[in-house]
Amino acid sequence: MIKKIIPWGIPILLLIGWQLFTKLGVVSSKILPAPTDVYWAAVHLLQTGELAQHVWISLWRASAGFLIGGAIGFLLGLFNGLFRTSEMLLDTSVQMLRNIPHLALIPLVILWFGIGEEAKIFLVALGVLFPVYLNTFHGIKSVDQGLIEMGRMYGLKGIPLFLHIIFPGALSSVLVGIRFSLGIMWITLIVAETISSTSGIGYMAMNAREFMQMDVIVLSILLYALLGKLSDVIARLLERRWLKWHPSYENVS
Amino acid sequence: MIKKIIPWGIPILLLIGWQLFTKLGVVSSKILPAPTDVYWAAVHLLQTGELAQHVWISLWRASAGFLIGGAIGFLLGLFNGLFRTSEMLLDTSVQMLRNIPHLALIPLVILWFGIGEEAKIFLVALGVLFPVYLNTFHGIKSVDQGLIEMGRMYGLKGIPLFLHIIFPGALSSVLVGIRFSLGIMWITLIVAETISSTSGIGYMAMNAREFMQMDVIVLSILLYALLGKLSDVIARLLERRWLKWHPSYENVS
Amino acid sequence: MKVVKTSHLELVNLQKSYHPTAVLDRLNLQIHKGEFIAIVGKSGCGKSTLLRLLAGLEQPSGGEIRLEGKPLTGLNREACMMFQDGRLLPWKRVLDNVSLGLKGDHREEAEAVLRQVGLDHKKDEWPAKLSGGQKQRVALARALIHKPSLLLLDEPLGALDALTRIEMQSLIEEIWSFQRFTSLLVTHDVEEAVSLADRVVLLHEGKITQNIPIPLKRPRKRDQSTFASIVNFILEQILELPRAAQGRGLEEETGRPFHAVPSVRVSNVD
Amino acid sequence: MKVVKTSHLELVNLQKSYHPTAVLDRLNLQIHKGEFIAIVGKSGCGKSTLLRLLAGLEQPSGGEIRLEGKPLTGLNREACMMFQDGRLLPWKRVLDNVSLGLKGDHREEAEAVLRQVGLDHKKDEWPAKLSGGQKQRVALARALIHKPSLLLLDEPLGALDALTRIEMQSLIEEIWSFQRFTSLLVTHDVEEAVSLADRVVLLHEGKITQNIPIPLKRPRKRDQSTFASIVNFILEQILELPRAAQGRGLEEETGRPFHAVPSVRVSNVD
Amino acid sequence: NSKSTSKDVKQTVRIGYQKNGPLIILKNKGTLEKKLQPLGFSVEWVQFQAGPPILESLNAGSLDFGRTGDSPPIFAQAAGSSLVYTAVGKPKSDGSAVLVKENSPIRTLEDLKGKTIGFAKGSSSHYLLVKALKKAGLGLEDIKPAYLSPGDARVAFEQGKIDAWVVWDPFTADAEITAKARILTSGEGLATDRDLFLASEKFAKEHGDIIKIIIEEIQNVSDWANQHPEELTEMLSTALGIDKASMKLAVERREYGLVDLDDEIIQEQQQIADTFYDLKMIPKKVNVAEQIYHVDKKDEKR
Ligand SMILES: Nc1ncnc2c1ncn2[C@@H]1O[C@H](COP(=O)(O)OP(=O)(O)OP(=O)(O)O)[C@@H](O)[C@H]1O
Ligand SMILES: Nc1ncnc2c1ncn2[C@@H]1O[C@H](COP(=O)(O)OP(=O)(O)OP(=O)(O)O)[C@@H](O)[C@H]1O
Ligand SMILES: [Mg+2]
Ligand SMILES: [Mg+2]
Repeated sequence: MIKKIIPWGIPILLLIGWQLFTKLGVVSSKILPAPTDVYWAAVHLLQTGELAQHVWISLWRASAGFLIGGAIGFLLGLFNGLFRTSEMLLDTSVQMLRNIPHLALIPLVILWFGIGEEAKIFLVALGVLFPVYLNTFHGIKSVDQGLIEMGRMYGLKGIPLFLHIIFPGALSSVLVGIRFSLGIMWITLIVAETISSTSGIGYMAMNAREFMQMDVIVLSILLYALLGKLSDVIARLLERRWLKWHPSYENVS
Repeated sequence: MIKKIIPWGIPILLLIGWQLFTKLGVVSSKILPAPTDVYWAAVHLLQTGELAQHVWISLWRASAGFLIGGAIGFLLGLFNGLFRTSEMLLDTSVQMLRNIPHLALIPLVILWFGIGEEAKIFLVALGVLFPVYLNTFHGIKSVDQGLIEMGRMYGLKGIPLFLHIIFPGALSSVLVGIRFSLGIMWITLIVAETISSTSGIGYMAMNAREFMQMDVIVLSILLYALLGKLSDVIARLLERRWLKWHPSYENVS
Repeated sequence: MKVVKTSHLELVNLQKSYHPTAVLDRLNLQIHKGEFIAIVGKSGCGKSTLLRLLAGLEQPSGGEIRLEGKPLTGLNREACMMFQDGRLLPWKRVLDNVSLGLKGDHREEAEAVLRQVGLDHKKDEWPAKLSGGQKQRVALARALIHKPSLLLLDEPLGALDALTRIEMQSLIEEIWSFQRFTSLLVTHDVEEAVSLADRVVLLHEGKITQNIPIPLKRPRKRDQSTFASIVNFILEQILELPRAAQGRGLEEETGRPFHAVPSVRVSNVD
Repeated sequence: MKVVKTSHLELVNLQKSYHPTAVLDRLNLQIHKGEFIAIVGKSGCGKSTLLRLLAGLEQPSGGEIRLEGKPLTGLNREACMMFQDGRLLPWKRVLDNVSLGLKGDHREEAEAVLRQVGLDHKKDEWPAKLSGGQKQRVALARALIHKPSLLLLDEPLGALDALTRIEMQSLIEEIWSFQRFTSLLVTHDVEEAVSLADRVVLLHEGKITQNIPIPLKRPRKRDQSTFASIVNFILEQILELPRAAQGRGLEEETGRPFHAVPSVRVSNVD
Repeated sequence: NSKSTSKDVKQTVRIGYQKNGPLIILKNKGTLEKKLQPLGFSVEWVQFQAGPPILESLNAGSLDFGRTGDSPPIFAQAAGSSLVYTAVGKPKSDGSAVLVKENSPIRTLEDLKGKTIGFAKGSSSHYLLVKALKKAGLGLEDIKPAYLSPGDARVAFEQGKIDAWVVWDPFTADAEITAKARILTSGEGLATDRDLFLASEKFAKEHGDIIKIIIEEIQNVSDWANQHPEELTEMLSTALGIDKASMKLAVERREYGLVDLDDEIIQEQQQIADTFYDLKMIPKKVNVAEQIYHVDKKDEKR
């Protein structure tokens, strides 16, 4: 029981400190609203149904982009990890693309995809692709060569070799990539949703930023934090399920 | 020799295709400038010394932020990977912070750090922190427990245990984190350099976007790609140097 | 007077070197179909390397391996190897480790072979929870269930106690005599070599220095006097080698008479 | 008539179970300072578990271990263990693996011990490039250089050929007789146990079923007749156990006379 | 011009709007849709945070029509974008201002020398600041610029990270009312800060009739807005999330409506362009007159 509470200790302490800080008037509440103000903003947005709508549409964009980008990143990582030729051909290009900021790309994205949903999903997919790629690639590269040899000796090749040996061996690293890309997913969305949006958490946050609705800004930050925790919990559940053979993950709570 | 060229095959092919594409007028050069136009823009910016100045100041911000954020992320990852209590206390908080987009944070950053260099360096540090953290944490968690046991048996504890066993065991994963964070570093900079900047590549890119200077936009994208490749080359050199015992990294070119 | 048998495997001037040092130096050996060969030799003399070459996991630096007359290139699909270090998949339970690579449902078969190696009660454990010898027996079970036409065993019983060891030896012999695959067994236990093999090959400094047929009937009994004298003869060879072979070529070895066990014909490197 | 020696280690009702199954069941044993104990037993009987308990790497489920009278909690800082699976650091070259954990400059010492295990020519190799037996010898070298007051060896010579094995045995004996640390050696080779140990402890189904002092003088010769008869006696005990111990408690074992080697006094579990 | 009149072909006109200005009023009133429906046109409203991305989208062909402030089109023109000016709003210089804190020692424009001043780069405030400084005999090089979007600048302003802030309504009004800001100078006599309505050249060429209707409707909602300040205040303060009191002030000091795109207006816009050229913010001189699309004269031409 107590173990379930401890991880929340620091967030809760911060919250209390913040409430005191603002209510004592150290900064103007116009600039940094108190948690209670944020709470009321949330209640208000919930009642009008706006919040649910924003979260919902963002979730849709996020998952579409995540699935596309994650799949491509995973496959690329796979091929480049498995085949030297493909690594030689593609790795340099991927590494070059990796560093291009989404924000700088927006003009080109508008050119290619217009200003509709495709553009947003493309950006999310692009953002998600690289962490998945990099960690898959690394995971596959570090699978014990001895085990692969063994599998080949026992008649595994192609897909069975991959399913039984390479994938499970790379899994813990792939999961790190997924975990990270779940974060990048939300971060990208805020950029994607600045392209001509009227909905989504990113829109909500950026709009609030333009019009300095500090309570909404803080609300959206908290929302991101919660979503972060949520995707982390999911990733951990997967880890617990898939890595139960691994002594280090055995007792992860 | 040929092996050195192949990785550049796709980028070069793209470049040629793009030049043909634009010069044949399939897209108007107002929308997408030809590589040669971009080249001239680069030459122009180089001659005025602007480009060097932008790159230089960005490099400075990037490295300051990278060092600070990388160090914090590494230490956090270390402690959370090594000590259950610290993991319990901090991991949830870090995972929550991880997902907050920089863009949404800008109002708060201005609140805390003002509009000077500190704000920019803080943002870069924040961006760099998480990939380093996550991969260090994962790396340490996946160090072979048997080797740690062995080390303790042979009288290692504390820092020597870390230096001789835990760190080398986690290194390949840490390097993935560093590689990734080098990318995030540039990506964050474009956001950081929208806060009241008059210099830096991010400023150059966003400024070009506001003023629709497509040649400069494309130039900055290329610049990011090159910087990406550069940091990748550095990471690979480190890998070759530090992981030469690892059969999978042995023949990496 | 040699009986003409089909030659399953043939090593022709086989060489392997890891950059500066030569590990195997122009080996020549013929192995017949269904034959059981034991390979003995000092630690680091190249036994595992030889098996890896036969499995096609390494490419020779010179010479070649002929598999039914055809030179071996790439992985040897007929072979199955039990590695010196076990190599169980940590993410598969014992039973799944054993049935790895089998097509179709082989659950019962896998359970049966696990029972034979005495580990049916561990079938749902993770490998990380097994003892050293248990891991080795799982690896052995996995090699035995595969019914290859060439079985390569690299010190399969190194971590087992005397009793379990003898049980496993009879298991291997039983399965072999039933299926008649060609077998190569690397072992450091000369008794084991003599009790299982048709021929014992002695590897020393990259060369085959002895190639001793074991003419004993099966099942072999360790308390037979011939058994003991063959074991002693081979041990002597091994113990003598460091002094004997130094500076001396293989040619000089060739004519050496077999004093200790006169009833046993010795064919040297063929 | 027992000579009163300082008792270095004492197991008192030591128990260890991995969730459903009990591995070690109320062990009692006294080990004197400087004594050399060999532990034999079937694969999976808990030998490694016992060593891990003594090293403080596992905590007992019941009973306790007393180290010079004080109960052991946490890591045993006096002990040094050679693990069954070697555990070389893949990122350190052989020499650095050997000198791991030593304070100060021990390069020469490490080179000397590597020479003793016959691996000075491999001192700058990565462990991944060593053969199975070479890895084991590096791990042995590492354990021997540390000069602990309690040395735990878990099948240190399992992957070695007969000749190298004997060389390593004399090396261990030599270093032990010089430094007089307390030694526990797990082995599946009864001859090895008899040639090295002051006492051989037989573990079976979680209990100590035999505790046999070896009264032979050192250096021991394998061709002595007493040597052979002790080995045979122990082997017999092991071979008989599966039948004999089933359903029978330790109490019934206690009174068993030692037929095969009458000149040897047997003290059972003390 | 048969294309736009044929009723069987379903077509859409894509309009980019921001959360302030007449277009959002037009969207909320829903009158444009009614007017265009008989012509076989439907309307797609696309919201943007700022002017430049609207022009970006116009240029890329993702939009047909949009509104921005006075400066962004100049940059677009300098970049060779093929857009045309179709209509111009009335001046709203009362709402644009240089703000300082109530108790700030800055009393005159001359006091701005050496101070840190926040404004959005390339926006109408940028131009206003240049003009204000010029009036005091200063140049941009005499102050420390802090390029910030309105929301970020507000935080910096309240925290005292910038000494002065150049911004437009409703930010000006909100700062005056809730952040104790003092107007150092408004845009009066310095810059007009008009709304500009732009269309892509292609759309203007093909669908002049549609543009004409849109502009008529903008004029209509502007008239409505001028007559119904309370309703407008209500509408905008919900849309922007800004205090009603602030919004009221902003609404009251602004007059909605369009003016003729005559030579005087073109000259005014050309002056902004030349100022930015002199500041080296655009690489080449632009000629505003080249890109003017005259709705009314169009029928006569054909
Ligand atoms: N971590 C663990 N979790 C569960 N069971 C374990 C664990 N470690 C060992 N065991 C079980 O405990 C028993 C004793 O293991 P141990 O490693 O001590 O055997 P051993 O005597 O060293 O055998 P061997 O000679 O084969 O190495 C085995 O049955 C093993 O499966
Ligand atoms: N990948 C490698 N790179 C370099 N040298 C190697 C490599 N693999 C093996 N060697 C060397 O080749 C020699 C033979 O190794 P091998 O593993 O075949 O020995 P072995 O006969 O199996 O010994 P053991 O009985 O100890 O297992 C050893 O000296 C070893 O150090
Ligand atoms: Mg070997
Ligand atoms: Mg063991």
